[in-house]
Amino acid sequence: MSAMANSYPQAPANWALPDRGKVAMAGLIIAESAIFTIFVVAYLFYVGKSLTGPSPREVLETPIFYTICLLSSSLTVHLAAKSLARDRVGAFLGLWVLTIVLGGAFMYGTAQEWHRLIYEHGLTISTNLFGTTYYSLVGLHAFHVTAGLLMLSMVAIFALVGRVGVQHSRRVEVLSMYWHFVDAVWVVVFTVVYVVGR
Amino acid sequence: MATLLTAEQVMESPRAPREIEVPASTVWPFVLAFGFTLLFAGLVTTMSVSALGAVLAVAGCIGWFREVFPHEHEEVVPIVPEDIRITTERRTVERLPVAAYQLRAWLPVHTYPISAGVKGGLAGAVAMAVLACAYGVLKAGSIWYPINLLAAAVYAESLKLGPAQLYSFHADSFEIALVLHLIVSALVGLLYGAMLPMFARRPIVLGGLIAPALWSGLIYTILGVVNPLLASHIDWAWFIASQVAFGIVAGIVVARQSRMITQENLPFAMRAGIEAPGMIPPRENGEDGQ
Amino acid sequence: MSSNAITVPGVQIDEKPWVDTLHEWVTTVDHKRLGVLYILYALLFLVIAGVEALIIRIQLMFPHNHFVSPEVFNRLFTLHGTTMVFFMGMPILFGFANYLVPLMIGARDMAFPRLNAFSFWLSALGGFLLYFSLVGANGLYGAGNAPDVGWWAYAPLTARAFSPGHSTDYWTLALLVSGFGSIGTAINIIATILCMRCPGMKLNRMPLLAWLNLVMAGMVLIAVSPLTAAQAMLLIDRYLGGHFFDTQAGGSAVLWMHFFWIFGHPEVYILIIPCFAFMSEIIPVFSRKPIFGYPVMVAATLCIGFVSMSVWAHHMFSVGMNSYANSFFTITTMAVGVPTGIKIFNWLGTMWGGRIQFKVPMLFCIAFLFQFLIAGLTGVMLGSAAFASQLTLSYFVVAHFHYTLVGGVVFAVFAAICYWYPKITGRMLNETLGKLHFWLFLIGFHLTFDLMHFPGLLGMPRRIYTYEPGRGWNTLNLLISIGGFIQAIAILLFVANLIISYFKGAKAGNDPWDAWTLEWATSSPPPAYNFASIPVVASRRPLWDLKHPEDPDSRYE
Amino acid sequence: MQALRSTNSFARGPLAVLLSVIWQASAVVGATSPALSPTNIFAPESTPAKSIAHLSVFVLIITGIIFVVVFTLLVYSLIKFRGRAVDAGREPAQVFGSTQIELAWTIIPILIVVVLFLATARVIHAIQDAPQPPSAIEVTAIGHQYWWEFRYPKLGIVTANEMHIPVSDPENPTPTFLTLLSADTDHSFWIPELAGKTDLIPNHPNRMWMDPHRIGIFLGQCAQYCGVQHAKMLLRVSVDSPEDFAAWVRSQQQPAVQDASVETGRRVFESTACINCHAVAGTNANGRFGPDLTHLMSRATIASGAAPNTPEKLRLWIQDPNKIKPGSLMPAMQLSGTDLDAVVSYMETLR
Ligand code: HEA
Ligand code: HEA
Ligand code: HEC
Ligand code: CUA
Ligand SMILES: [Cu+2]
Repeated sequence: MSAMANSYPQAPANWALPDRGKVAMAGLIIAESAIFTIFVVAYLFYVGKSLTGPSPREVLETPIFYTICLLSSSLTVHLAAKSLARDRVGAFLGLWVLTIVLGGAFMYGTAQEWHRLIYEHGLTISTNLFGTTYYSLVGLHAFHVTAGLLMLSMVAIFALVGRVGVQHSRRVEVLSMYWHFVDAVWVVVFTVVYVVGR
Repeated sequence: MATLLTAEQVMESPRAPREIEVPASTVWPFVLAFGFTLLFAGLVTTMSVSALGAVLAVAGCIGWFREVFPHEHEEVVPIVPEDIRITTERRTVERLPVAAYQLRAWLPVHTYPISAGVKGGLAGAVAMAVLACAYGVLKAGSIWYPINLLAAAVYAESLKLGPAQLYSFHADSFEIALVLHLIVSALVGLLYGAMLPMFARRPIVLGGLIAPALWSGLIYTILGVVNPLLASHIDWAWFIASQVAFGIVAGIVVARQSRMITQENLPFAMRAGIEAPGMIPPRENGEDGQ
Repeated sequence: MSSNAITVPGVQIDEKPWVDTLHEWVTTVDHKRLGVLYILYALLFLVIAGVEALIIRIQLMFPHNHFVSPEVFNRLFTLHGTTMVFFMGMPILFGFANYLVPLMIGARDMAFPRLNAFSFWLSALGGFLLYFSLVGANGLYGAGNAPDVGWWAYAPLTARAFSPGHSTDYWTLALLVSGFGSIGTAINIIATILCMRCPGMKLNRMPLLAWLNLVMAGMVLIAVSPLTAAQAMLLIDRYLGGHFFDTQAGGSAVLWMHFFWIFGHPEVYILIIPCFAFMSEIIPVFSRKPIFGYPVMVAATLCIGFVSMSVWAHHMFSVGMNSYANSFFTITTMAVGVPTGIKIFNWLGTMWGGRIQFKVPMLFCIAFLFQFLIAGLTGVMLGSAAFASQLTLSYFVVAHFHYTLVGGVVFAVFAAICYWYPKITGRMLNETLGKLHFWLFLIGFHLTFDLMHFPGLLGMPRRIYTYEPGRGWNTLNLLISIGGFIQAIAILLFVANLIISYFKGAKAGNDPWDAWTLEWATSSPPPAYNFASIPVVASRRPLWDLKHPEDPDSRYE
Repeated sequence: MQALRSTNSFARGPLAVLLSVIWQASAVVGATSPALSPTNIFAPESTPAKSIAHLSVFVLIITGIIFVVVFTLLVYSLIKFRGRAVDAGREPAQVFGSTQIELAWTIIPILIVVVLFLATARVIHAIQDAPQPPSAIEVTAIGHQYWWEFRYPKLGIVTANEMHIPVSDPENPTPTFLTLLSADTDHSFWIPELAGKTDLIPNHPNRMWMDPHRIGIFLGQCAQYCGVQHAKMLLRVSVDSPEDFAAWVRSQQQPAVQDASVETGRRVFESTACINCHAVAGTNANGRFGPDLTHLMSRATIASGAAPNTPEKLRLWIQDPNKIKPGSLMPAMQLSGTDLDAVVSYMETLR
């Protein structure tokens, strides 16, 4: 018993640990990257192996404009998070909504492309290997963008009714990490589908 | 030094809390998980199960969200005073026998840097290669002969070389033989570096004769499987000589690297670099460690 | 002493109406309760899948036996393998991680308690979904709609053409659901270890258990996700008419193999690394010495984690890869033996010069060391691609992996249960029953799985519901089956011990083993808040420091 | 052996007894004699199987040595460092580690691994990359759910379940090279005494070879799980003398025997669905879903080894294949008793 310290223990002065929200988001991103990697590998593996048409060269058009939309939304979300950290809620809200608009535009682009492929070229997920891999990979990404948009919108709604303040800045940053990830994945998907895959 | 408080001390300490907040129980994660599972289960049963799952999942999400927003829902648990004894019956702690003057926590201070072993190994590699090539030139009439034989360990193409081609230069065989020779030599050198101080009595005898003899015996038994081409062409006298050359050169180079304590009166624990508490009076700044 | 009933099954719970108790357990977000839930649920599945194994063994006792039909046999080994790996192995290890990690790093809870509950329920409901296949559609007759494609579900056997109905879908969906749970838990473990350590608990002071679970969780993120992706593709094939693994439309059967084993191999290390963690905590305590070579142990674990990501195709040595691929996977596979060997040697180094106490947990650890050594060496034989072309797909493989999974994982889990049972329940396990359990299980294990190597060497393929007489397999198979029943008796004893000791066991006190890590510095069972005051540590063995204030470790670190 | 002695001195505990029993038992059984089983991987009869067995013994010895060393260390420390009553109240010396020792037990295994790898890599290369000599026999083996199809493209032969190949004389080698294909799911071709196994995978042609050194029947079976009747997808390889093989080839190249006495049976056969799935050369039966029946009677077993090729079994089979091989993909054809007898008699003329 003599071993017991007899004063209330003092934490080491510089005891700082990473933010758990960010660590968790990093973990999620690692897991998601692994999922995307598998889909990308499958896509690349099957490039040119379809037994029937249509082939990517015949039907794909490069979505430059929508890509720019999505990539620039990374910038706006970053600026928005920064504004919130500096307690400039107005700027935050503006940039945040802009992000959602840019992301929405991207989704519109994807929807349009799918519509064109399905109704003009008759390419569906069961047409051939290209259809299967294309819709899966792009669809998986689109799913992530949609999920991101839902979360962004929720924050936007809370912000609109004035319930978001500087104290939420950490959570908003975690969300923006996710959005950056979705953008980064698009760079890969874009390269694979529209550059390498053709 | 670790510190833990008994409950009474906690109670007495003015800054210590009397009660602690822990996350409150909630059913929503369960509801969400259940809904999520039903969503999928619908695929193997009927769609209405999926529909129910979707409803539950949405409810779960909302419930969960309200659990953490605007602030996390916690409940208060009072601290139950308790007497935690952290003590042991085993009061005596034995010590490793160490040399009287070595009053250190880390034993010993002098060991070879890892690089010493590698250097020795590489030096030995050169010595060995020189001898092997000498053998090639003197006995077989071609410096490429031993190199092609060595490469056959990995490279099945070399196995197909006819007797005549064994004497000529093959770039691929040469590269493979070189890489193999360097890697194995560096590893063996590292091993010498680690072991010599443990068996300090006669490093050169150990490294130069005993180890090569063991090694040659080992090679003798397994060569037929590992490198049948070499096995059928080998000249064991020269082979052992080159092993010994390796060992001696490596041993000398390692032993030269740093003047280490080779007194044989040191106990094995010290020669092996065992890390253990020393016999010292406490250091002044022992409290903060590191 | 500890008279605490706020947490974990305690005397006072009995006084509440059972609905309240149930409600408490379903809504709990306490890491200790979730840990216990994980463990109990996994033990339930151990018995279920064990009974499946027993039926398999009855069927294989004699050549041309007719105990079950081929269809049922195929369902049984699929369910047995899937359950043991996903609903026994992973959950029980997650359970211990949940229970122990926060206690050992001096935290009050996991980083995300609600996510923790969510993940647990996903894993659990995934298991129930799998077993619902038995009663789904065709009802109980002939094992209903249970999956019958083996636990790797190789394409194209899983394609609609060869597997009509929903049996394969049950398999896919159950793993998908529990896979999300695993990923959630892994994220939680990582966040807990990185962000919730008590003051002074630097990374290089964490108990090895925390370190190894960190590595395990990292591997779950990288390995389980590919499985999830592959399952999603299979679903796309089966429900949306995709062609990923449809060999009729140019899809590739080999691609599935790669995807599955990119998950499957790391998975086996996900199962064994937490067991290494148990060894690294229990062996030192019963040898009365600190772990030998702590930094090397950490490095070796990381190394195993890394290398094991690049060995997956050693499960595919008969698939017809070219000789370079086969050689590559041979060297990487064997390379894993090096860091694993380092771990074994370090445990031996820990025991060397100690005072070994042969308590039940230690007995299981010793058996683990012995058996894992053999298991690893048969692994190395399987890793030699040429040798493997004879061994693969035979009972030799089955023997190898039961040696790792039963001789390794199950023995380690028993060690862990016996070691931490006093902490979890506040009662000691009965030592006599424990020893009996140990020896019976050891004998049953060796009778079953030692002998199982030989039919493999004599040409017996795995996954066959019956076999021809006259191939030298008969006696061996009979003995193997008997061994299985001895194991069953041992496990019955164990379950009995768990129950009896819970009510009748001696009070444990907070520190029955005279151990050195933080979980022993709070009462047994620990209160909801774990520690009345958050501990501060200055070395790897905080309790050693307290017990030997004149000679603390902190002085040497 | 060292391990044995140390276990004997540890004979106090049941552990020791158990361990030495296991050790001795495995030594006995490990010395597997060829008589033990017709599918023993340590009784190789062809070059690939021999080089594998050779390598296997080498790997077994190395791993055996590792086992003995580590096991001895384990038992030694258990005995030497077991806790004693006199030590109560004392802790042993606290040792944290040693870099040098760690280095030693890292490098030695690395060297062992290098050796094992080198030995393996060469055997892989020698087996997998062996060139095909012009004298080789070519066979295409096609895996079907629960039966094997063998085609000899150069010889114009199609047969099922029982493969005939010539013995290969080292002076004048006539190895057999197999192309492995699958018609449905994965299978694996395994004759343990002739070669390691190789899978048959749809869309993924594989290759393997064997050069049997002895005449005889070699057994094996499908090793890759392929569905309900994976267990009864047995393989028989008949290694014939060059003369026998030539005779077999000649007889297989003939069209089906036309025997007037079984005309009714033939008519029943040709007018039922049999011909959708089975081929009989020289008739209108040319299905490929089931085994070629042209020379059915030249085979010793039916349904890939599920039953001996006797009239009773054949009758039972055609009446209800599920009685012999539940889950087989041949349907019960519901023939009337007389038709059944007629068809069976017809089958019996297909030599
Ligand atoms: C806990 C689970 C676990 C663990 C830890 C391991 C560990 C290892 N496994 Fe095993 N394995 C499985 C579970 C496991 N395995 C399962 C479930 C399957 C089959 C799945 C299925 O088909 O259904 C399988 C299948 C499997 C195969 C494929 C067989 C086949 O189907 O053809 C191979 C092939 O290489 C293999 C190899 C290894 C190796 C080399 C190790 C190594 O990690 C072992 C390392 C340990 C040692 C080597 C011993 C200690 C080391 C020393 C004492 C140092 C000195 C040693 C040397 C220098 C060699 N395993
Ligand atoms: C952690 C994983 C794990 C564990 C613990 C086990 C444990 C056991 N396994 Fe299993 N096994 C696998 C993982 C595991 N297995 C995997 C992955 C496969 C491959 C599947 C595939 O090919 O797809 C496999 C396949 C497999 C096969 C091969 C099937 C085949 O290829 O045809 C066999 C055959 O003997 C077998 C047997 C056993 C036995 C006898 C046990 C015993 O150790 C079980 C002991 C437990 C009990 C016996 C339960 C205790 C019961 C009670 C307390 C109740 C008492 C009740 C009665 C007596 C009725 N297993
Ligand atoms: C739907 C396809 C189908 C039909 C129709 C069919 N068979 Fe078969 N048959 C098979 C298949 C598939 C096998 C191989 C079964 C196995 O070994 O698993 C087989 C095997 C056989 C065998 C054994 C061949 C061998 O080499 O082992 C015989 C004999 C046979 N069938 C005769 C008949 C006769 C006679 C009929 C008609 C009365 C018939 N079959 C109709 C598919 C069919
Ligand atoms: Cu064909 Cu198994
Ligand atoms: Cu593996």
